[in-house]
Formats: sequence, structure tokens, C-alpha cells
Amino acid sequence: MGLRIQKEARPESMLINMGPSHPAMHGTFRIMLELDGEKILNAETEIGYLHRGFEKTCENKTYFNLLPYTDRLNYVSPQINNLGYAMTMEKMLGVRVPERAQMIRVLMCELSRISDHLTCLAAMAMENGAFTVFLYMMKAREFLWNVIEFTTGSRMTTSYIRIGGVRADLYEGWRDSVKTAVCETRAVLKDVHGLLDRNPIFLNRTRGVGAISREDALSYGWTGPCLRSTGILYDVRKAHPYLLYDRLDFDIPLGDHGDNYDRYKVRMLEMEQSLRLIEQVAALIPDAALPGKADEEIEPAEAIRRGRMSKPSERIRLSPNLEGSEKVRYPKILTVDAPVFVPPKEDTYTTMEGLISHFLFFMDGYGIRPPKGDVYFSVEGGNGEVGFYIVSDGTDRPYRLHLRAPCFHIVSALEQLIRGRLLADVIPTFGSMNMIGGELDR
Amino acid sequence: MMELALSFLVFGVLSAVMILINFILGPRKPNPAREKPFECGSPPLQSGIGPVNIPFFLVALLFLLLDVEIAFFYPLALAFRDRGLAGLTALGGFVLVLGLGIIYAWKKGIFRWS
Amino acid sequence: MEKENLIDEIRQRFSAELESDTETFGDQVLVVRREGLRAVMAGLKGLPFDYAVLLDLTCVDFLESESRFEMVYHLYSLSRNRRLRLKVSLPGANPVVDSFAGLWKNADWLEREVFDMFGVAFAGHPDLRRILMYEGFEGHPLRKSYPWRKEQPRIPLRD
Amino acid sequence: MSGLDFLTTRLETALGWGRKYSLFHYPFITACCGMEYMSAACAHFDIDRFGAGLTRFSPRQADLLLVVGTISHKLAPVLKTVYEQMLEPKWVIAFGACTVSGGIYQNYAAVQGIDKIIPVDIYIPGCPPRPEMVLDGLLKLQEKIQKQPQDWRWKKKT
Repeated sequence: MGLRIQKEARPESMLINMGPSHPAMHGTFRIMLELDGEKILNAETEIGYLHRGFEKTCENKTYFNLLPYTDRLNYVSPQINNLGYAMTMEKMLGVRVPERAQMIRVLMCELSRISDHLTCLAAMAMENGAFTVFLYMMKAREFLWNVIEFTTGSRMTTSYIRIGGVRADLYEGWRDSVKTAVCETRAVLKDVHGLLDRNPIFLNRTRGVGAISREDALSYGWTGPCLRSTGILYDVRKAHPYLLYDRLDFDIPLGDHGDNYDRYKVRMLEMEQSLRLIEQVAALIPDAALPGKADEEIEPAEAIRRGRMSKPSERIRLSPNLEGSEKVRYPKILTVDAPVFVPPKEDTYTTMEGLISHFLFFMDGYGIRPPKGDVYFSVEGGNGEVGFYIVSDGTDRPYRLHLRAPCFHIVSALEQLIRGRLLADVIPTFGSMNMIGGELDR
Repeated sequence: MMELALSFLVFGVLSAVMILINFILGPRKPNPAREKPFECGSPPLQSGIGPVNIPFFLVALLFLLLDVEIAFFYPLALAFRDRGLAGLTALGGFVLVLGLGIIYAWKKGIFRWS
Repeated sequence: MEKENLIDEIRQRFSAELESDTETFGDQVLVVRREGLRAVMAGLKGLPFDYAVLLDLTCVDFLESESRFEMVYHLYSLSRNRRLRLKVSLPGANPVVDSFAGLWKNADWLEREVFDMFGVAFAGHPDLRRILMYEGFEGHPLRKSYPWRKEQPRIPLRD
Repeated sequence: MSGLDFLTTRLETALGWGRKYSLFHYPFITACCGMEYMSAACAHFDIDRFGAGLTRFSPRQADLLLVVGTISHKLAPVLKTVYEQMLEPKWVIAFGACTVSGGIYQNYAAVQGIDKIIPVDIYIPGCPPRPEMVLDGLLKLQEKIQKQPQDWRWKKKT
């Protein structure tokens, strides 16, 4: 292979692959190193090992069907990608989302952000030898995922945030499971602060290693915790407030040198802020009007049979996986504006209009058809600004959908950060960048 | 005398079995790819390993030296009770000499990779 | 500077290169002629406008229209907290556009990705190679003419 | 059954028992299922309870190849090389829908199931599979190892 590094390499230096299938390379990233002993003379990175044709696949799916693909982009904080895609479509369709759905969205996204930072720091600490931190953080992440799983039904790939709202309402016992998740995470964060903050080994491996100047960070298009570690204040939640972030108070931690230790520090402090946000939003969300145990519930088939004559008055017992999207709670969690409205199941079973509009929504060629034109909208993801650029030509399939992947820009600076350093410095530098294959190669 | 020979016999056979069991019971399927070096799955960039740098040799020698030193601690620790003070001074001298060696190497900076 | 007179300033400064400037869904869009693109980019990165960050760079393939490819640049000015979208249309035959790897360092990889996915060449790019696909891959997958499921396996597959 | 047959069947069950409870796995992690693998391997759902906890990051020391996450065509030769460099006896688990059948990525980039590249023993469906499904898949593999005819050096190839 005519690789650049093979052409430029000096004859006596050693050429080594830190290849795709490497524990610290998250399985999909390859660094070719030209070594003089332990010193790195030259490095070349190769990506694309997890290129799954996301943008081409989206051009052949309808707007509604491609939501699950957005979960698998930054699969460590999937709900933030959902949010980015859903809000881009809402900006294009001009749809207003109900208040309660916005609060649930902020809660879910902050939970995802914490699990993103937890996974990144766990992997970085484990690769530097702190295996206990990895086990502690995975334990904390289990509690966060419990809340997400009880609400959305899946631990990770949830497709929960839909265009126009959320899929289902919060379940009954959500307040105390959020409370346990928050205090468990706080306990783990306290432990990790004790374990790593003044740990000489961790400090020697990360302080002053992989430092980047502010001009370089901006020139490489860095955003998110990595940019804030160099001291530049740019957070999409503050710069272009969306959802309720302008009403909630949280501050943005900043580093000063832009090295690995600051990236670790900024992520740890950002988790504190996200915990504060979760508590504020949990206080804001009112208790939903529970459908309550009606005296008599009938099966859907029975309701349809009765529905032929007159609209049945009894309540319909829905299947368990529709729990949370009953008719009485429906307007609070999903918008009623025309182009994105899917009627609740009770209407679909019993009324003619519900059945037709439901069928029409999912029929090929109908569904969500935004006006012609292109739109760009971005949200603050775990790694930085996750932006969706959608070009629509009026049909129900996007003509072009492009994702602005934050870690594509962050990782493009890796070659410059590790040139001239020792071989062991590659691991903490790459770990603190939090490269996610799904988002990098799309 | 008898139990010494017996213990050598038992432990010898046991360790031989544990070492050779792989050789006896492991299936053999020759595979050309297995001869190539493992480079994280990607094709190796250069064939063969070039000359290795000097600092690697220094660190290797130092390690060998100290490993042997630790190997000498073991019999001394066994025979320590009846040797008393004389044993302690012998051990102290031995450790002192090698300790000086390490401090000298440290100050000369063979661990600091220039 | 207020939003309006910033756009007027840009319009008046680069009147020769600008074809049109519209506003779709609340985003400011400038359509620039291909020849004047380098001047506009350098000017926007410069001080009065201070668009220091190249947020995103991508390409859209309009198969039907005669100027087939359309490059889309998103710039962001940190001090003014403003976003700007620039569009340049390229012919379908052999699309070439100036490379901005000199102005912004992330343009290097972004342009390599657009070259890999669309086949748009970038004049002056330091190392224009495929970035996402592998060597033996012919064609550019994100073009509308490339079929969605046409696999080109790299090693013989067992059926 | 002659004496020799009795001995060899006893040896095979002993070998099967030994091999099934000491699986060293090589986690070939690429995509989202890796997050679920982390949960399955860590304290909460602990894969170590079944003897497969020790992760070996070199194919020379691993006898179970755990392929986790989407395998794209660019990664196919890497997977094939790692599989061939593993020592006998070796087994492969396909973890997640993308490894089983290409999952939701039916396009030019993803390999439609890793049995197009290497022989697979156990398929774990799910996108991503829950940790309990992963442990269930591991138990099924252990059953398979116990029941399959063992291979050893002096065995007369029938």
C-alpha cells in the first residue's frame, strides 16, 4: 500500500501499526507510527473502518424511518443524536413541541451526556492502568441506563425522541430511580476524584501531554469538552439555547492548558453540571395525569367490534409496549401540529379519521414531507457540536442528510498532537479525545 | 533423604505433566497466517525488525541483574533464622552494592528517554 | 455589528463574487461564484468578520441540474456568535474547487472525505487520498449514480 | 466398548469440561455493541461467573473470538487475519445483529454477516443484545464445546 508514512520513513526507524483491532483504539482506528526507539518521529492515522454508509442509507429511508439510524451515530449518548435530528426536522417543519416533552427531552439528554462522559473517562482510565475506575464508572452507568430503560424500553438504542415530541411519558416510579441514579453517580464521581485527581501516575501520564493551543484548536474546528479544555467558552446550549437550557442555570467548566488532564477535568466537572441540570428538570416536571385504573377495560378487538355501531365509551387495554402513550397523556408528549401528528392508538382502533390519518402517515410517499430547501441545526453532544444538515426536495425522503460529527474534527488533530512524543503518550491522548467510530466514520 | 527424593519425584512429575500437557493434547493445524507477526490485524509495514535502540539493552541488563538479585534473596530468607546477625550483614552488603548500581544508573539517566 | 449591517458589509465588500444571498429557515445563505471563492473565504476569515471556525464542509449531488455538485461550507464566528452558510455550484464533468487546507486545518480531512464520497477534486490539497473507503474501491458511493447496495468486497467472501 | 474407547471418551469429556470453563476471549469490538459488551463484562452482569472473564488482547492467547459490532468491508481482512492467527481449538461468537446478518446496514459498506468471512459457532441476535442474552449465548457455546468431539494431537483422524 502506497502509504504516506512508508514513503517518508527513514530506513533505520521502526514502522509499527497501532491497528484497528487494538484495545485502546476502540476497535476502528489505525495509527501507523514511525518510531526511533520509544520516540514517535512520524504518525499517520487511518479511519473509515466503521464506515457503514449512514448518509447513503438515509437518502433511501423516509424521515420517520431513519430515526433508529441516528441512535447508532454517537452510540454512547444516543438520545442527543435523536434530539439533534428531531429538532432539525422541527425547525424545518416549524413544529412546536409541548412543554412536558421538552422537559423530558432535557432530562434524557443530560442522562445520556453523563453516560457518554462516564464511558469515555472509564476507557481512558482503564487504558492508563486504572481498572478500578473503569469498574466504578460502569456500575454508575448501569444506574443511569436503568432510568433510560424503564422509560424508553431499551438501554442504549432508544429512538425515544421523535420528531414533534417523545414516544412515551415517564413511568410511575421515575422520580426515585432518577434520585438513586444521581446519588450513585455522585458517589462514584467522588471516588474517582479521590482516585485520579492527584494520582502521580495519572498526572505524569496526562499533565502536559497532548496539549493543543487555542488557535490550533479553533483551526481544527474543535468543539465541546475538548475545545473548552483549552479555555475557549463555546457551548451550543449557551451560544444558541434550545429546549429549556436558557431557563435552567448551569455553568460551563473551562480548562486552561488544553492537555489531557484538562480534558479529563472538564468532563468530570461537566458531569457535575449535568447532575445539577437533571435535578432542576426533575423538579420542574409536574406529575402526569395518570390514566388511572378504569373500572372496565376492553380488548382492542372487542373495541373495534363495538366501534362499528357507536364509539365505545370504555377504555381500551393497550399492549404493554404502548404504555405511556395513552390518549389521555398524549397531547402532553407529542405535538398535535399536522405534518408530524400520529393519532393515538385508541383513535386508530375506533374512529375512521384516526385510522385514515394513521395509515396515511405511514404510507409510502405521504408521511412527513417538509418543504423544499435545506436547513442546518446543531445541539451540544457528548463530544461537541452535533449538527444535522438536511436538504429536502419535498418528497418524504431526505435528498441529502449530512452529519457534522464533532469527533471527526477532534481526531484530525491527533497526528500533530503525538508527533515527537513518546509511544506511551498516544494512549491517554487518544483516550481523552473520546473517538466514537459510529460518529467518526458515519 | 528419602522424603527429599520423594518430593523431587512428585513435584518433578507434576511440573513435567503441566508443561507437556499442552504439547500432548494441543491439536496441530498448521496455518501460514500464524507465522506472520500480529500487527493488530493490519498488514505489517516493514518485513523483519530493524536494529533495536541502545537504551532497550541497558534496561534489559539492569532488569536481569536485579532479577537474579531477588532470586538470591529466597535461599537467604530460608536460612535466615539460624544465621542471625551475620546473615543480616551479608544480605545488607549484597543489597547495598546492587542498590548503588541502581542509583548510579538512575542518575546517569538511562530511564529518561532523551 | 448588528445582524443586518453585517450582511450588508459582506454584500458590499464581496459584491463581485456573490451571486445571491437569501435566508432559508432562519439561516443566512450566500451563493458564491467558484472563481471568487478563495477571496471570499480569506476575507471572511479575516478580522472584520472573524469567521474563525470552519464548522462543516460537505457536498450535495443534484443529478438532474446541469451544475451537478454544490459545495456547502458552514462558517462560525466565535466572537459574534453567528453562523453563515456558503454555497458554490460545480460542473458535473470534472468538479474542481480550491482547497482551504491552508486556512483551516480541519479542511484537510473534510475535503478528503468529500473527494472520497463525491469525487470532487481540490486544487492545492496537500494529500488528496481516500479517507473512508479502501484502496480497491472504484466509484464514489454518495453520488446519486452509485447504487445503494453495490458491494465491492475486499477479500473473497465465503457464501 | 474396548478399554481404549472407554479411555478416549473419558478423555474427551475431561477435555470438553476443561476447555469450556476456561475460555479466554479476544474482544474484537468495533461499534455500539461494544457498550453492551462493557456492561456484560463488568461487575453488574459479570461474564467472569462463567469462566470467560479474562480478556486476552492477542489472538495467540485467546481461544474464543468475540466479534462485537458492525464489520465493514474495510475491516473484513483485519477480522480474517485475526481469526487465522488464533490458535486451535478456537470458537467464534457473533455478537449483535450486525455480525449475524448485517443488521440495519444493508448497503455498500457493511458485510452482511461475518459468516461470509469466518466460520461462526454461536449467533447472538439483538441490536444490541441485552447482557443476559450475551451470557445465554456463552452458556450455549459451553454446551456446544462439551458435546462436540474434542480434537487432540494423537487422535486417529477417522
